[in-house]
Amino acid sequence: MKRLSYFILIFVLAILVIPALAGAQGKEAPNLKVMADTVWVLITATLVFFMNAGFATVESGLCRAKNAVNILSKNVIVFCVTSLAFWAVGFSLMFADGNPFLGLDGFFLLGLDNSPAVGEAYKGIYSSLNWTSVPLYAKFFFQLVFAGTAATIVSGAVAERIKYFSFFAFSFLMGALIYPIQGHWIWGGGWLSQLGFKDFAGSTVVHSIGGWAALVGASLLGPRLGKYGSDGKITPIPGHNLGMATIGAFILWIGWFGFNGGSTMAADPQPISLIILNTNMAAAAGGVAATFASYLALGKPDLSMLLNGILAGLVGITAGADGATVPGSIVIGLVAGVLVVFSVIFFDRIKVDDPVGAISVHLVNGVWGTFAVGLFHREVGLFYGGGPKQLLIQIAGILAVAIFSSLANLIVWKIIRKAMGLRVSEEEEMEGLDIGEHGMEAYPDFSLKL
Amino acid sequence: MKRLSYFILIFVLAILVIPALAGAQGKEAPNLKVMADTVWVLITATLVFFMNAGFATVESGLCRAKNAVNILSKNVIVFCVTSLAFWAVGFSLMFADGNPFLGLDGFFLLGLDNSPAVGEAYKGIYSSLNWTSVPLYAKFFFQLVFAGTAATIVSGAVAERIKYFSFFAFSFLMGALIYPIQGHWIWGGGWLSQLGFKDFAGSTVVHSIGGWAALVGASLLGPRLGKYGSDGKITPIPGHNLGMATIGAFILWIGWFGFNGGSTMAADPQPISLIILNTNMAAAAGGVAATFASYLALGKPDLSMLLNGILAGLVGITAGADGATVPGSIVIGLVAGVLVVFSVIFFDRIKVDDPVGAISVHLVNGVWGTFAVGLFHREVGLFYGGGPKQLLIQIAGILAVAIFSSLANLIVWKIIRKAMGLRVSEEEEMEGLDIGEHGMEAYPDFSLKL
Amino acid sequence: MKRLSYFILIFVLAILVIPALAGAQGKEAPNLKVMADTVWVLITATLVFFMNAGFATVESGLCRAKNAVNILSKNVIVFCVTSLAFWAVGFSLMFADGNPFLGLDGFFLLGLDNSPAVGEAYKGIYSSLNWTSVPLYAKFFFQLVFAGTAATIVSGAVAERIKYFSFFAFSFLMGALIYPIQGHWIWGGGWLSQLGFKDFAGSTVVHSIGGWAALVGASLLGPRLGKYGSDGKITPIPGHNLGMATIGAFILWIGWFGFNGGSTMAADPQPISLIILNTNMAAAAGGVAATFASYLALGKPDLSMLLNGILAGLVGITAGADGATVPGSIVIGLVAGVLVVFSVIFFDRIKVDDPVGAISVHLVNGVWGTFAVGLFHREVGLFYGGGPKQLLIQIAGILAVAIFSSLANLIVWKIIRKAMGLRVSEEEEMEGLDIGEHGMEAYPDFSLKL
Amino acid sequence: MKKIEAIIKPFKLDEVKNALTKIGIQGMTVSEVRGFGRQKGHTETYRGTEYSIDFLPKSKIELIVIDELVPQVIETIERAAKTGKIGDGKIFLSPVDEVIRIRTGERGKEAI
Amino acid sequence: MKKIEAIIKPFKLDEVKNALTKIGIQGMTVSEVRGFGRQKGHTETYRGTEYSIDFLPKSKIELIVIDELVPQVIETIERAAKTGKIGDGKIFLSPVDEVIRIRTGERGKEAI
Amino acid sequence: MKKIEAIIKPFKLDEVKNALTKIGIQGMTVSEVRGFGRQKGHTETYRGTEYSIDFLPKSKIELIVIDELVPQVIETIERAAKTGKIGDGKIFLSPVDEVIRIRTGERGKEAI
Ligand SMILES: Nc1ncnc2c1ncn2[C@@H]1O[C@H](COP(=O)(O)OP(=O)(O)O)[C@@H](O)[C@H]1O
Ligand SMILES: Nc1ncnc2c1ncn2[C@@H]1O[C@H](COP(=O)(O)OP(=O)(O)O)[C@@H](O)[C@H]1O
Ligand SMILES: Nc1ncnc2c1ncn2[C@@H]1O[C@H](COP(=O)(O)OP(=O)(O)O)[C@@H](O)[C@H]1O
Repeated sequence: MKRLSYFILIFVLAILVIPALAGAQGKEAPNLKVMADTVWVLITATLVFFMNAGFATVESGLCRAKNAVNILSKNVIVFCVTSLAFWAVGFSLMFADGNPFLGLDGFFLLGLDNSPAVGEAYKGIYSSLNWTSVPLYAKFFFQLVFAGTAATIVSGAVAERIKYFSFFAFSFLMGALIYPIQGHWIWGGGWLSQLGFKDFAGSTVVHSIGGWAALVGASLLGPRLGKYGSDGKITPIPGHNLGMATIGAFILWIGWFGFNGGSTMAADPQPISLIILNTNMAAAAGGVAATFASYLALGKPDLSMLLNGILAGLVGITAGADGATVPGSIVIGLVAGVLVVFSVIFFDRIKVDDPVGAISVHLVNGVWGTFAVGLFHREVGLFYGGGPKQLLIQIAGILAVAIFSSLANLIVWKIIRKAMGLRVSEEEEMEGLDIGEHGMEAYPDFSLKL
Repeated sequence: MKRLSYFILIFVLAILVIPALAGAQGKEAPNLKVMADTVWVLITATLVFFMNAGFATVESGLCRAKNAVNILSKNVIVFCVTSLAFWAVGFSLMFADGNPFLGLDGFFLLGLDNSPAVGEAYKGIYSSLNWTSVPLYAKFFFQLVFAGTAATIVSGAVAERIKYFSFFAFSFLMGALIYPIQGHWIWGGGWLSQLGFKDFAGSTVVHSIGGWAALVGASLLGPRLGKYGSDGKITPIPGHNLGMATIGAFILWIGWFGFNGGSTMAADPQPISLIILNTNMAAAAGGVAATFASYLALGKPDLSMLLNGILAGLVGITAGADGATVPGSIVIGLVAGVLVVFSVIFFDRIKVDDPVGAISVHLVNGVWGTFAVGLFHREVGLFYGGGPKQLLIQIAGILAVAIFSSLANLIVWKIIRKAMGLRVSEEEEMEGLDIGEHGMEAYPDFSLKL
Repeated sequence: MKRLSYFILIFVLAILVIPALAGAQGKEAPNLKVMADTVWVLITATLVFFMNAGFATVESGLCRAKNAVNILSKNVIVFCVTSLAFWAVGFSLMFADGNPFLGLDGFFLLGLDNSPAVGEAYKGIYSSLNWTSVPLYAKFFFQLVFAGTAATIVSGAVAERIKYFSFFAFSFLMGALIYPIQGHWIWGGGWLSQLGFKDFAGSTVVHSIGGWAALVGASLLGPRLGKYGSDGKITPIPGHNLGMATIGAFILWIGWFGFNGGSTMAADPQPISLIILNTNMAAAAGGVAATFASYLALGKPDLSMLLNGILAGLVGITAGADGATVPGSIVIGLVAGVLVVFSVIFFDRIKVDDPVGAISVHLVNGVWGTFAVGLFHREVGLFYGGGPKQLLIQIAGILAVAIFSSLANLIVWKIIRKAMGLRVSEEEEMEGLDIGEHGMEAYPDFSLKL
Repeated sequence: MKKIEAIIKPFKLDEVKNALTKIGIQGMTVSEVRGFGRQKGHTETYRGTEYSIDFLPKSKIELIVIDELVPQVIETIERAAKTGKIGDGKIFLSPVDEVIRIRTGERGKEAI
Repeated sequence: MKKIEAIIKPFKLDEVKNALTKIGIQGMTVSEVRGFGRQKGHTETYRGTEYSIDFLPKSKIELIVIDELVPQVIETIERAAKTGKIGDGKIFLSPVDEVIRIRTGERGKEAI
Repeated sequence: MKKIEAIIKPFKLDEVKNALTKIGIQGMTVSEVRGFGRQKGHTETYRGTEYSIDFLPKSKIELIVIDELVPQVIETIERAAKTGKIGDGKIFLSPVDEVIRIRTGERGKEAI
C-alpha cells in the first residue's frame, strides 16, 4: 500500500507542475488524409478499449460466482492503472528515442513532437511512430489500449486466489515497465525490429508478453484449492456464467477488428480490408477447429473451448494479419483452434491452474502466430518461397521475449510477494474473494451452491 | 458428421492449393473518397458483426436456463460456419457474374477483380457490386456479416429442441446455398432486381429469407415438450434472463445502424444521415407501439414484447430506410410494433412454437417492410403519388421468395433430418440440451428451478 | 394514460399530413470534409446511443432482482419516447431560431435548412448549429442521443418504486420540454451561451439537468421501503448483479468517447485526439481515486464505488474535455472519484434514496465538471492565468440551471403525481415491480432470496 | 397429524400438485433439493476433464395432513409421480405434534 | 427436544429472527421454499398468454429447541410473523430424538 | 427407521457424501440452507454502509436409515464434517413412520 500511495503522490505532483502543453499544437488547414487516418485510429482504438469489457466478462464468466466481484474489479482497475502508468512512464520507455533496448525521453507525454507530420518532416522524440500521420494523442491512445490488453491478460490466469492490491501493483509495473521495455525492442525501433522481426499487431508484443506474465504468475501462485486432489486427480471448477463468457468472446472478437485493423494506424483501403477479413476468417476457423477438436478428443463440443478456439484464432492471426492471404489466415486459425484445446489440457495436466485458459490462448497462440509469420507471410514466408530466414528471425524474437519475460516477471512477482503477499488466506479463498477482498457479493439475491 | 468432415476436407485442400493472391492488388496514391467509403463500410460491417452478440443474448435470454449453453453455442458457431461457407461458395453464387438465377464464378474469393474501381472502370467478375468504391475484401466482409445474420435468425425459432450438429449442418447450407441463391435474384443482378424490386438493406433478402427458414424449421421440429397441453391449452415457457435479452436488443439496435447505414457502401453524407435517422425512428416507434399494443391487448406492458417491437420496427424499415421520409419511417415502425404483438399471439395459437419470436420479427415484418416500400417510397410509393406499380413488384418479390424459400428449406431440413436427425430425445429435452449436447451447465453455481 | 394516448394521436396526425421532405436535399459532388465529418458524427452518435445499454445494465445491476424487468423496461422505453418527443418538439425548442430563452420554429424537423452549408452560407432556421458541416439529420441524430441520455439518468434514481407509466410520461416531458429549454440557453444560442458559459459536451446540459430531475424525483418519491429504519439506521439494499453493472460501466465508458469525441461535430484530428485522451484519463483517474477513497474511508475497495468513480470522472471531464490538458484532466478525474464516494454517503445520510448513485455521479460531478472549466481551461482557466472571470460565468450557469431545473422538475413531477400517481403500492413494492407492473419475472428459472 | 415428505422428479411437480388439489389438499410447501441415489448422475466435461455430477435436481414436497388422509395422499402422490424409471423418488411419513396457523392462531386440524 | 418449522412470508424473516434472538434463541436454519395454500398465487402474462403462478415464495425456519421453550418460541414466531393477511404461514411441531454438535460431539441439550 | 438431518459447511459436502457412500449408504437428499448460530456472520459494506450478514450458507443433508445404522451414520458424518472450528453444524435425529419408493411401491426397509 505504501508503495502505491507513493506512486500516486508522484503523479499528483507531476500533474501540478506540468505546464499546459495541449494547446500548443496550432490549427492547420484540414488535411483530409490525416482526418481519415485519425478517425480510423480513434475508432479502432475505441474498439480495442472495448476488449476490456470482453476480458472482464469472459474471465468472470469462467470463474465461480463467489469470486465474480473480485475478477470484475481487477479487470476494471487494471485499465485505470495502466492508463496512468503508461502515460507517466511506459509510453516513453517504449516509443521515445533512446537505445535499442529502451526509450529514454518524454515522460508524462511531454516530449517534443510535431505529429501528424510524418517521415522526414517529423521533428520530435517519438520517432519510432513517425510513420503514421495522426496526432500524438491519437498515437498514444491507440498504444495505451494495447498496453491495457497485455496487462489484463494476466488477470484471468491468476484469478480466484490473488490478493487484489497485489494484482493492482503488478498491473502498474506491467504497464510501466515489463510491457514497454520489450515493446521497445519490437515496435519502438529496438534491436528486434532492426533484426527484421515481424509482429504486425502484437501476437508477441501484446499476447505473448501478457501470456508469459500469466504463466509465471499462475505458477508462483499455485493452483486453486481443490483443483488437484492429493491423488493427482483433476477436479474441474466450472465457470459460473457461460452467458457472460459468450458475450465476452463476441466483444473480444469485435475488439480485434480494431486491434488488427487499426494497427496500420492509417485508413489505407486495401490493407485494412484484407486485415479485417483475415482477422475474421482466422477467428471463424479457430472456432470450427476447436469445436471438432473438443468433439473428437473429448466427446462433446465444449462451449468454453469453442470460445477459446475463436480467441486462439484471433491471437494467432495478430502477428500476420497484414502479411497473410485469406486462405493462409484460415489455416493459421485452424491450427490455433486445435492447439488451444490440447494446450488447455496440457497445462491442466502439469498442474498450472489457469481458470480461463489465458496461457493457452495468449501465450501458446501468441507464439504460434509469431512463428506462423515465418511460414505464411506472402512475401517472405517459407510456404510462399521466402526461404527460412524470416522464420529464424521470428524464432529469435520468440526466444528473446521468452527469456526476458520469464526473468522480469519472476523478479516482479517475487518482489510483490515479498512486499505485500500474493495469495489470500485459505479461509478467504474458500469463502470467496468477494467477501474477503471487497466485502460484497456479486449476486446477493440468488441462492447459490457454494 | 461425415458430410461435415467432408466439407472440412475440401476446405483444407482448397486452402493449400490456392496461390497467394492478396498481395496482387498494388498500392495506389491515396484516393480520399475510397478511404472514407472503406472506413465507413468496415466500421458499419463491424457493427453488423456485433449483432451476433445481440442474437446470442436475446435468444438465450428468452429461453430456459437449462438450454442456455446450447443456444449460445449455436449462435457462436453459426457465424463461424457461415464465414467459411460464404467464402467458399456463397459469395460467388450471390454476386459473381452468371445468369439471372445464379452466380457461377470466382469461388473461394478467387475471381478477377480490380476494386475499388467502379462502373465502367471495373474489370472483374463480381460486377453486381461494381457500384461501390471499396476494395473487394471490404465488399465481401460486409456481405458476409449479412449472410451471418440471415443464418442466425433461424437459431432462435428452433431453439431448445434441435440437435447441435444438425443446426451446424443447416447453417452451412444456409450460408452456402439458400441465402445466396435468392440473394442473387435481388442484390446480385438477378431477375428480381431486373424487375425493379427494391430491398435496400434486406427486409426480404436477410430477414424474410431467414424468417422462412425459421418457420419451416420450427414447423418441422414441432413444439417444445409441455408447450401445448393435450387440451390445447398454451403453457408459456418464460425466458430465463430478461437482462440478457435486453442487452441483446440494444446490441441489435446499434448493429442496425451499421446494417442499414452501411448498405450504401459509401460514406455519402445525406443518404447515410437520413438512413440512420429513419432506422432509429422506426425502432423507437416500434417500441412504443408494442408497449401500447401489449398493454391494451394483454393488460400489462410486456418487456419481451417491447424488445420484439423495437426489432420489428428495425426489420420493417430495413427495405425502405433509404427511400422513406422520417415521418414515413415512424409510421412503418408503429405498424411493425403492433404487427409483431399480434403475430406472436397468432403463431402461438396455430402451435408453431417459436421461443423468441423470430418468425414474427423477421418474417412477418420482413414482408411488411418490403411491402411498405411500395407505399412509402418517396419517389415511387403509392402514398407519394407513385402509383401501384412498385407495390405490385414488391408483392411479386415477396411471393417469389416465399415459394422458393418454402421449398428449398423443406428439402434441406428434410435431408438433414434423414441424415442426422433433427430433434433431441425427449429425455434430453427434459433434462436440458446443455447436458445432453454439451455435457455442461450454463449456471453451475446457481440453484435452479427445473 | 389519456394524456399519453392524446400525444400519440397528435403524432400520428402530424405524420400523415407532413409532406415528403427528405428527398428535397439534392445530391452534391462529394465534399470530402463533409464526408469525414459526417462519418465521425454518425459513428460517435452510435457510441452515445450505446450508452442506453450501459444505463440499462448499470441500473438494473445495482437494483434488486425482483425489479429488474421494470428497470430494464424503463431504460428501453425512455429512449423510444425521447426519440419521438425530441423529434416532434424538443429539437426545435433547443436549436431553432427564437429568443434567448426558447427556440420557436421548425417542429417535427420540418424547418428550412441547407446543411451541410456552414457559417454565412447556411440558410435555415437551426442557426445555432450552423457551425458544423454535417447534414441536418446527422445533427439531429447526434443531439437526440444526448437528449436520451439526460432522460435516462433519471431512471436509476427513481428505481424500484416509481410507476411505469408515470416514468413514461416524465420521459416525454423531459425530452420535449425540460431538457431542450435549458439546452437552448447553453447550446442553442441562448442567454447563457451569449454570456460566455462553457460546457463543451454537457456536464451541465446533459448531466446536471438529468441529475436535477433525478434529485427532485427521488426526493418526491421518498426512499424505498426498508431502506431507513425507524431508528434512522440505514439498511443497504445491495444490487443484484454486479456483473451486469460492470458491463454497463464499460459500455458507458466507450459511449463517452463518442459523447465527448463527437461533440466537435467535426473530424478535426488534433481536437478529437486530445478530447478522447482527456476523457479516458479522467475516467481512469476517477476509478483509481474512488478505489482508494472507498478503501481508506470504508475499509474495502467497493466495486460499485469503483464503477461510480469512473463515471464520475467521465461526467467531470465532459464540460472541459476540449479545453483541459491531459494532466488537468487527470486532476479533474481524481477529484471526481473522491467526490462521488462522499456524495453517495452524503445523500444516503440525508435520506435521499438513490439506488444507483445517479445524483452523485451526474448532478454532483456535472456541477464539478462545469466549475472545473473555470479552473482548468488552458486559455481562460484560473489555474492557467485566465483570472476568475470564466469561473464566475460558470457559477452563474450552474445556478441558473439549478434554479430552473428545481422548479421545472417540481412542477412536472407534481403534475404527474396528481394525474397518474407516482409510487406503486406498498404491497407491489414488496413483491417487486416486475410482477406488479409487468406481470413477469426477470429470472424465473432461478431460486431467489426475496 | 402427519408430515408427508415426497422427493420427486422436478418435471412431475405440476402433475402431483394438480392431483393433490383434486383430492382436496389445500396446502403444501415445495423446495428445490439435490438427490443422491441409485439413479446415477451424469458425466459432464469441462475444459477437457470429465467429472461426474452425483447429485440430481429433485423437488421436495412437504405437506401436513390429518391422519385419515394419509393413505389417500400417499397413493395420489405415488400415482402422479411415477414414471417407472429409476429415480422416481421416495415418500417419507413422520409424526407431527401440532400445527399452528400464524394468521389466526388456530391449532390442530383447523390449522392445516 | 422438538423441532419447530415455520413457513413465513419472506419479508418477515428478519423480524422473526430478531424476535427469536431476543428471547435467547441462538441457532436456526432457514431455507427458501415455495408455498401453495389458500393464498392464491398471481397471474403472469408472457408473450400474450396468461398463466398462474400457484407457488409463492416463502421462507422456512427450522429450529430445534428444548421442550420447555416450545410455547415461548411458537408464541414469538406467531407474533413476529403475523400480518393478519392470508398467507402468513404455518408452524409445525414435531419430535426430535437426538441432537449432536459436530464440532464437539456434544449431544442433547448441550448441543442445541 | 430414522431421519438424520445434518447441517454442515458447504465445502464439506463432498467429503461427507463420499464417507457415507463408503459405509454403504445409497441415498440422501441435500439442500442449500442458510444458518444462524454461534458462528457469527460477516460484515459486508455496500456503498458506504456496513451491514452484517447473519445467515451463512450451509448444506443440509437429509437421509433416512434403518435404526441399526443410525450410530454408524452419525459417527461417519461427525468425522467427515468436523473441522473443529465454530459453525461445523449439527445433526438432528427424528422418527420416521414409513418410507415408500415411488417407482416400485415398496415400503419400509426395502424402500430406503
Ligand atoms: N435413504 C434416503 N434418504 C433420503 N433421501 C433418499 C434416500 N434414498 C433416496 N433418496 C432420495 O430419493 C431420490 C431417488 O432415489 P434413487 O435411489 O435414485 O431412485 P429410486 O427412488 O427409484 O429408488 C434420490 O435422488 C434422493 O433424493
Ligand atoms: N398442509 C400444509 N402442509 C405444508 N405446508 C402448508 C400446508 N398448508 C399451508 N402450507 C404452507 O403455508 C403457506 C401459507 O398457507 P395459506 O393457506 O396460503 O395461508 P394461511 O397460512 O394464512 O392459512 C403456504 O404457502 C404453504 O407454504
Ligand atoms: N437450534 C438450532 N436449530 C436449528 N439449526 C441450528 C440450531 N443451532 C444451530 N443450527 C444450525 O447449525 C449451524 C451451526 O451452528 P453454530 O452455532 O454456528 O456452530 P456450532 O455448530 O459449531 O455450534 C447454524 O448455522 C445453523 O444452521
